[in-house]
Order: sequence, then C-alpha cells, then structure tokens
Amino acid sequence: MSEAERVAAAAAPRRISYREALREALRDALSRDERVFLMGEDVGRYGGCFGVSRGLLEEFGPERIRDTPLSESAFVGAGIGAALGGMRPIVEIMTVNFSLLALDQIVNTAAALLHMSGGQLAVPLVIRMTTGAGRQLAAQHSHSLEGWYAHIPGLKVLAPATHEDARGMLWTALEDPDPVLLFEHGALYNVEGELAADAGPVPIDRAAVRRPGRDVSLIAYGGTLAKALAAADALTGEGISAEVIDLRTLRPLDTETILASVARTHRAVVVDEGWRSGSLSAEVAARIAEGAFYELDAPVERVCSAEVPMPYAKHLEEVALPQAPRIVEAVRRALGAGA
Amino acid sequence: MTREQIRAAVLAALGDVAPEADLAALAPGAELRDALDLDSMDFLGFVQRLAAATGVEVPEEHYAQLATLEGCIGYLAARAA
Amino acid sequence: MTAAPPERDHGLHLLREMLRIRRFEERCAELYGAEKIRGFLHLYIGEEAVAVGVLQALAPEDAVVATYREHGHALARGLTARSIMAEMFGRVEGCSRGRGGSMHLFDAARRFYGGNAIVGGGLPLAVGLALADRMRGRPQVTACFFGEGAVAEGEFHESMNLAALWRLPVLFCCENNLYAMGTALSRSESETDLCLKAASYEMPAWPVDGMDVLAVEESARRAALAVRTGAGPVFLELRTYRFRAHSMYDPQLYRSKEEVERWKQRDPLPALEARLAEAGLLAEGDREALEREIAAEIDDAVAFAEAGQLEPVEMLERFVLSDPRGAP
Amino acid sequence: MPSLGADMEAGTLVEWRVAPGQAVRRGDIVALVDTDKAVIEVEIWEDGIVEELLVPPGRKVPVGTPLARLRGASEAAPAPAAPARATAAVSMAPPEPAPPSAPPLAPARVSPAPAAPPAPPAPLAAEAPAARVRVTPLARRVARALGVDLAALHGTGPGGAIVRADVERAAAPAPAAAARPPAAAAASPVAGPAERAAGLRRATAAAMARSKREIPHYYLGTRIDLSRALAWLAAENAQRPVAERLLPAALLLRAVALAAREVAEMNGFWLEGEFRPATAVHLGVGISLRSGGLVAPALRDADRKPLAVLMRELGDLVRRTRAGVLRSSEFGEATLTVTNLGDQGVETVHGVIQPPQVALVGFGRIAEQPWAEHGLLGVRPLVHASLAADHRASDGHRGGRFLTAVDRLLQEPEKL
Repeated sequence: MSEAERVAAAAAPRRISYREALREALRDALSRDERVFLMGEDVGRYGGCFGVSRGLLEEFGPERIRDTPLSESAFVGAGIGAALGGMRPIVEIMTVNFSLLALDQIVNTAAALLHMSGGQLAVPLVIRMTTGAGRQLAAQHSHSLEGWYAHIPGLKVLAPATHEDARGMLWTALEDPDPVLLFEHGALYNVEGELAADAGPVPIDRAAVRRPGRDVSLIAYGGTLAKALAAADALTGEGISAEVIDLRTLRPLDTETILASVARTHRAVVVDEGWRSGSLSAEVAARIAEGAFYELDAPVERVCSAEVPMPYAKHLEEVALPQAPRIVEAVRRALGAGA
Repeated sequence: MTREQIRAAVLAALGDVAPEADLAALAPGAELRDALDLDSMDFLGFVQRLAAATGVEVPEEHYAQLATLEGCIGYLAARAA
Repeated sequence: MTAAPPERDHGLHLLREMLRIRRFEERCAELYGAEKIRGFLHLYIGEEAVAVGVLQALAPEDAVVATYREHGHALARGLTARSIMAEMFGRVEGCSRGRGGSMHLFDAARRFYGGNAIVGGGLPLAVGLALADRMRGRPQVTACFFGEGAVAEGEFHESMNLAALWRLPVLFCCENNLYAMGTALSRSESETDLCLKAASYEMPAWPVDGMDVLAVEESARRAALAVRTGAGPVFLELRTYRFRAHSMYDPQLYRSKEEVERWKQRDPLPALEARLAEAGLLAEGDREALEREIAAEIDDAVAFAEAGQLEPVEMLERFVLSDPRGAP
Repeated sequence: MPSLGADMEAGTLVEWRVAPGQAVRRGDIVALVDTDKAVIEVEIWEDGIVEELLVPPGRKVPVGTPLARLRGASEAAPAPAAPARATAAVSMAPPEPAPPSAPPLAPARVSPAPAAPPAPPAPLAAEAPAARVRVTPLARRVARALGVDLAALHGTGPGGAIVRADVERAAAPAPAAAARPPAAAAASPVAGPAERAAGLRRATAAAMARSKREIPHYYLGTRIDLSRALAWLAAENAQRPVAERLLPAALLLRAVALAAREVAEMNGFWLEGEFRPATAVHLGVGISLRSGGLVAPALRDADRKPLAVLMRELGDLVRRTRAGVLRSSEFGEATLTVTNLGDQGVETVHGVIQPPQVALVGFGRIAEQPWAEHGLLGVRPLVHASLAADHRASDGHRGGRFLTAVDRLLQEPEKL
C-alpha cells in the first residue's frame, strides 16, 4: 500500500461490531492509565461471557484482567474499595440480572458514600453490565432494570446504543469521579456498524437527535433505538415525519433536549424495554407533562414491555417486547388518525 | 392477456382512482372523464395503474383512445402481451 | 494475662484510650435520653480493649473499616470527640457534616472508612482497599471490624474467599460479643467455632481474649506484621462482651443479669489498672488525673456540639455527585 | 422521662426503684418505664437525694416530663432536664431495635409489592361528557392566540379532542375546507358520509362569510402562454416512465412557489392587525371532493422541492385527500393557496382568500386560443391566472408583479 492509501485507509471509517468497539474502548483505557483494571466473572481466560474482553488477559496480564469467583456483592464491593484506594476499576457484572446480588453495595455504598461522608469519599468506579431481552433467555436472564438504577442519586447511568458511544463512553466514564453504570443491550453485540478511524471519548451528559422530524418525537435508548428508527422509516411511507431521540444518558436525563424536541413536534412516544409501571419511560413522560404541557397536541404515548416475567417462547417474547409496529400504532394514536 | 383479464384490470384501475363511482352502471361507450368526474390527476393515476397491471405504458398522445371503457379494452388488447 | 506488662507510658496510654471511650459512651447514653442524640445508637461499653488493642498495631496510612458500633474505633483511630459528638447532634461540624450520625462516621484523612449499617457490608469494601494497596505495592494493612453476626451473611464468605484467593492484606477482626442483637451465636450458626470457619478459607485464624487489651495488642501486632509482609489475610476472633443493650434500648431479655455481672468481673478497664498497679507502674492520683482530663474533653465536646451549626438546606444536594452541576 | 427509643413519644411509669429521701448516684436504676415495646430500666445521671416523686406508677407521660425532684448534688430538676422537645419527633415505625441489617431509618418492612397494578385506566371513552370539550394544551394556546371560540369546533385529534389543526383551520378555513374530508377516520365515529359532507358545507359557509366580511379583496388576472411549458413537458414525459410522468399542475405550482419567494407580500398571514410574512412557502392545493366540498391541504416547502418530488407529493396528497387519510397538521400549514389548477373546464377562476392568508391564485382551463405576437396572429395553449389578494397586506402594483413573475417563470420550464 502506498503512503496515500495507508493514510486514506487509516482515516476511512471502519466496519466494526458493537462488541469490538467496546473491546477497543477497554484496550484504550487500560493502555492510557495504569490505575485502570478490569474485574468480573470470566473476563480473563474465558474472554468475557459475551466475548468483549477476549485477548485482554494476554495483553495486560492477570493482575489487571482479574477473573473473580461468583461473588457479585464481594467483587462489586471490592471495586468500590479499590476505587477508594486510588484505583480506577472497571467491574463487569455479567448481566443486570445478577446485579441484584450486588444491589446493596451499589445503592448503599457506591451511590451514598460521597454524600453520607460529607464530601470526603468519592467513588470513581465504572460498572458495566449487559441488559435486555430478545434472546429467549427467559424471565431470570432477560431483565431491563436500568430504570431502577436511574432512580438512585449518586449514580450516573449510560446506555450506549451506537458504535460511536460503545467506543467513546468508557473513557469519559472512567474520568468521572463518581460511580458510572454502563448498560450494554445484549442484542447489540453482533451488530456491525461504521466507526470513524479516530473515534475517541464522547460526552456522556447529552441526548442525541439521531433523526430530525416534524410530526412526533420518538424517545428511545439502548436496545430500543433501532426499533424507533425502523418505526420512523415505516412512518415516512405514511407521510409522517418522526424525530428520533437517543437518550444516551438515563441519569442525569437530558430534559432540555427532550423538551426542545417535543416543542417542535408537539407529540411524543417514549419507547422503553422496562415494564411500564414506575419505568424510565414514566419519568420521561412526567417531565414532558411538567415541562412541555402547553406544547402537547396529544397525550404522551409509551411503548414498553408487557408487565410479565419475560417468557421463553420466541413468539411470546416478541409480543411482550416493544416492537416497531407497536411504535407506529402509538404514533397514529398520537396523530389522531386512528389505527 | 385475454379481453376478460384486460376488462377486469381496467375496472380495477378505475375503482382505485374513483372509489365512490358506481362502475356497474358504466356504459361501455360513456366518456370516462365525465361519467366518473376524473380530473387530470385522476386520469394520470388511472394510466399509471393500467401500466402496472398490463405492462402497457400509454403515451400522452394516445389518451384520446382511452376516452371510453370500450376504447381502453380495445387499445390494451392490441398491445398487452 | 499472659502478655508482658508494658512500660508506664504505654500502659497509661492504653488506660486513657479505653477510659476515654467508656466515659464518652456513658455520656452518649445520657444525651440520647435527653433527645440530643437521635436515631439509633450502639454503645461500645465493655469491648473497649478490642478497638484500643488492635489500633496499636496499625500505622497512620493503614485503613480501618468498622460497623455501626464504631465510636470506640473512631476515637481510638484519632477522630476527635468533638467531631463525633457534633456528628451525633446533626451539626455541620460533625465528621460527616451531620449527615451520617452515629452509624456513619467517616474521616478520609485518617483513612477511617466508617461505619456501615448493613451487617457484613464493610467486608467487600475492606477487600477492595486491600486490593488497591496490593496492586500499588503499598505495604499497608486494612483492618476490618465486624461482629460475629456477620458470619451468617453471604458477603462474609465471599469476601473471606476473595481476600484469601488473591492473598490480600486484610486483617479481619471479628468482635465476638456472643449476641447478634438478640440472638446468641449458637442459635444462628451450625459451626460456632469462628476460627475453624475462617481457617477453611486457607488463612491463619486464632482466638484472642477480647477483654485483655495487652493480649489483643500482642495478637494484633503479630497478625498485622504477617499481613503487611504479604502473607495474605489473617482472621482474629476477639472474644468480648458488651455490658449494655445492643442499642438504645432493648430489654435484653436474651441474656441473664448474672451473665452480665459475670462478664463485668472481667471489665478490661479495672483489669488493666490492676495489671499496671501490680507491676508498680501506676502512681497515686494517675487515675483521678485521667478522669478529670477525660471529663473535660467530653464536656468540651458536648459544648462544641451544642454550639454547632445546622447545614444550610441549600447544601442538601451537594455531594450527591462530585460536580454539583450533575443535577438529574 | 428519658427518650428510650428512636420512635418513642411517651412512656408509662411502671415502678419506682427509689423512695423520697433515698440517696442516688450517677448510673443507678431509679425506675421502670414501659415504652409500649418493652419495659426498660431507667438510669439517673446525677448524684443526689430524692426529694419528691412527681409521676405515680401507671401514668403515661410524654418524653421530657420531669419524673422526680432531686436535692443535693445539683438543684437542677431531677432526671434529664426537660429538653426542648424536638418539634418534629422522629417518627419511625420499626420495633425498637430493628435489626441493623434493615436500614434503621427505613419504614417498617416494605409491604410485598402490590399485585400488578390494574391496567392503566382505559382512555376516556371517546364520547367525552357533553359539558367538557376535550382540547389539547397546544390547541388551547393557539385558540387564544388566534381568537378562535373552541366551543364551535369539531375535534379530529386523538379521542375526538380538538387539536391545533382544528383551531387553525377554523381561524383560516380553505374556501371550502373546514372539517375533515367526508371519509374521516374513527375520530368522529358518529358522523356518516352525509353528515360529514354537510359538516364540510357548513364550515365552508362560515369561513367564506368571514373571509368576505373581514378581507378587502382586490382581483387581478392575466393570460399566460404555455406553449413552451407544454412542449418541454411532452418531451420530458416521453423519456419518463409512466410512474414518473409530470402534469402541467406541477409546473403551475412550482412557478407560483418561486414567484411567492420573489414577492413576499403574497405569502403569509394577517394576524392581530398586522401582516406576518411566512418563513416558508407551503402551498395550499385546492382539491375538489367528489362528494362535494373542496379542501386545500398544504404542500410543504414547494419552493425548495424539485419538480419530480413536487409531482410525487402532489399525487400522494390528492390520493390521501380523496381517501380521507389526511393528517390534521397538513390542514393548518398553508401560507398561500392555489385552486382548481385548470381542471374545472372554465376559463377564469376568482377564488376567495382563506383567512388568515393574504392571497389566493386561481388557474382556469388550459385551452388553445388566438394569440397575437410580433404582429402575427397564432393559436397558443393559454391559461388564465388570477390573483385575489388582501388589500390590507399588499396593493395592486405588488399583485401585478407577482403574476408577471409567474408568467416569466413559466416561459423557462426547464428551470422550474
């Protein structure tokens, strides 16, 4: 390859999977700062339950890529302790379902320490976990509980839906002096996408307008972004122009971007894989009602998972989960055109 | 395509363009534009549907030959594969 | 008492530290009755020898993780009586700005990582602190205090295993005062020999007479040395007894008055005094001088707390996150 | 009476352990108190001699009440000095002492999660109670701005609510536009085709009356030679598949849109006593409905769309209008209306402006007529273009420049 071709190749956007983007973020962080280390079940020899940390053990050694016993409470608590001790740990909890075993450490220690100690003990810790359903793993392995964590003051909660965010959010989160939770939707790992050659850290405090539109705001995040974009495509056929907002950060919520969008479109459909009652979509809808009431030309619609423990059978799981057709129906209801 | 198939295609196309029209009462020799109150946009839609159904793209100069139901059938029978 | 008698200064130091805790806790009981201290209050009277003894083995840069019964550990670690009393009065001059109360005392400068109201909640934290020290090559020890009740918690077993597996510098100090709140150990543990339990995680573990401050100090120094030199974690079962209720107030129906009186015969304070006198290290008037000095310190602490300010409500959301702009 | 628990408000004196005249020392047990949870021994923190017992056994007194009087060591009132009662007694439900593993300040053990809450209440029945008209917040706001009386409106929004478009249409009805086209969707389940047509007629009548009442119309007209335009069109269509074939209407719309950009006074609204130029050119396209009535939904940004896109959107708009599947937002957005586009079989059309717009362009039938040019007489395909304009917003001179611009633009069809 000539120099020009090499430079061009380096600059050209690459086609890469969401998993590889995450791995690149881990490798970049581990190389930049020796205080950074990865800890979790099967992250080392096995290369990560979803293959995200494959190859890192060989590259960075067992001290910094630490396989742990099946002790979520202990190794999450140890992550907190190590953060207090001056390290910059990345703790991987295999899935949000198992984080329930470490909820006490996350909520009662990580999130509360700084405030409770009168500002003395900040916890610069990043916890990564897979979330969401769609792979027939049934009720105990298909939860989408990021909304719970977005309820806890003292935590920051992120949902990278794009390859750029999967590559860019980790370093910004590591530089944050407070605990940051990163939710990776299980259905995204294999998804291929474009990533700029020089892709690097991205801000983690703003939502993004992934697709401008005039008639309705589709507000989604993580695993539901693709479905919202699919619905928006379908709607153009009916002459309906849908704007798609990717929340990116679930706490703090970027209320400003949400309200600005609703002020343009006057209608909102919130798409959330959590269960309706007390979900993150409930919070978004409440903020719209509070902040954009006089902009509303229709009630806020919500498309969430059916309020059931996620069934195993594929056809049941598909009906239970928010899907593009249901988003399109919700938009029609909002436009008053009826089904 | 048989004459019967062409006739069905023409009536279907007319039905799309003028949903409220009563096609049963349509005399074979009646002027379509007047009988069914078709404006230029409707007639273009009709011609486009005929093209889709029969594969025959009617040039604007030949519109006159499609003035009546009978005319349409005759014109298309001569050209449809 | 098997440990060798200390020389005078050190002996008086141990006596002062234990007496200080005793009088401080008694004053807290009084102030609780007067509603100056609210919420939950767990007093350390009877167990002073454990905190004072273990703390002699720790250096300033070592870390301490305690539980909700933490006044003794905090005082022995060096937190001032003023900052603790102000904290329990809910004043901003408190060591946690009045936000933590009796169960959540913190002092980052003194690496006192505070109380924890969740039984066993502090163990994983201690493991993490030790992990950081080990990864950074710092020859430091993390002392983790917990009650025998915690051995029933999952976090105890997970933490002990992790610490032993990764050979982390943790000094596990189990204060076995026979009762987890209202439940005797025999009614909650199949295996009541805690050292046997600890040893199953491949770490040295031995019992210590928690009522003898010299014995505690001697064991703590031996254990801390092993831990500091990278031999991995050590488990001390410090057998002790609390003379008062679990907290303010429980009717103490679970134990007899006779049992309490029997343990009071082994009160660590008079025991040390007798030891010092026997070795001719205690002079006339030493005790009275200590009592006066300590009474003054505690009166001053109460006055300081009474005069303390309430944190302005505008500060309510401060320190939820490090950067105040991060409001949700 | 000392506080003997985090949530204690009062205590019952069970038994005195000392008698008047008896000496007491700090730490002595002087009484037994029942805190409703347990019977607790009460210590005294003063040395002294009991002078008088103030509370008899069996009586319940609030925390802080003096129980006895002491003489000697200090004359202060015995037992704990009556503390200034903390006004907001800490109210915590847990039995004292709650096991510390449960966060001490938490309320009693959280009741098990309530059964799945009933499905969110079904949306209000479509038939809102007669008295309360359902109006969206945005519609209410726009109605206030345009001075529209909501009571007279028929809602086309979700659940029959009045939406912004309903209000704007009422404020600016198309010459015949008003309610939704007859094939209205479920929004107004009751009205059948006949009622809807009648509704449309009524709304048109009201709008036309108001337009004539309030707007001082002036009228201009001119004939435009379309020979070059139609020739270009025939050549263009010869190369295009049927599906992308263009109609003269597209050219006429395009010319009007570009002319509206040149003469801005034609494109906007008369609101609250002043002309407000529109920031975009959305052409209201007059579409006649076979069941009677004419509506003029908007073709957005007609000045910025290439001819092929304009043609496709026009076709789509006509189809959806006829099928009754129009979006409410498409009604209220027109900034300038164009009507009949040469299909009506008559030579000249003089329309009625739709308030709050300030102009309306009418095109008659395209027909071959005698035409004199360079002293020679010939036959040309001509169309009569008319302009009705609001004299408050513009005057004849500007109207004239607008029509001549349309004519000029149609002479260079390839640039449209």
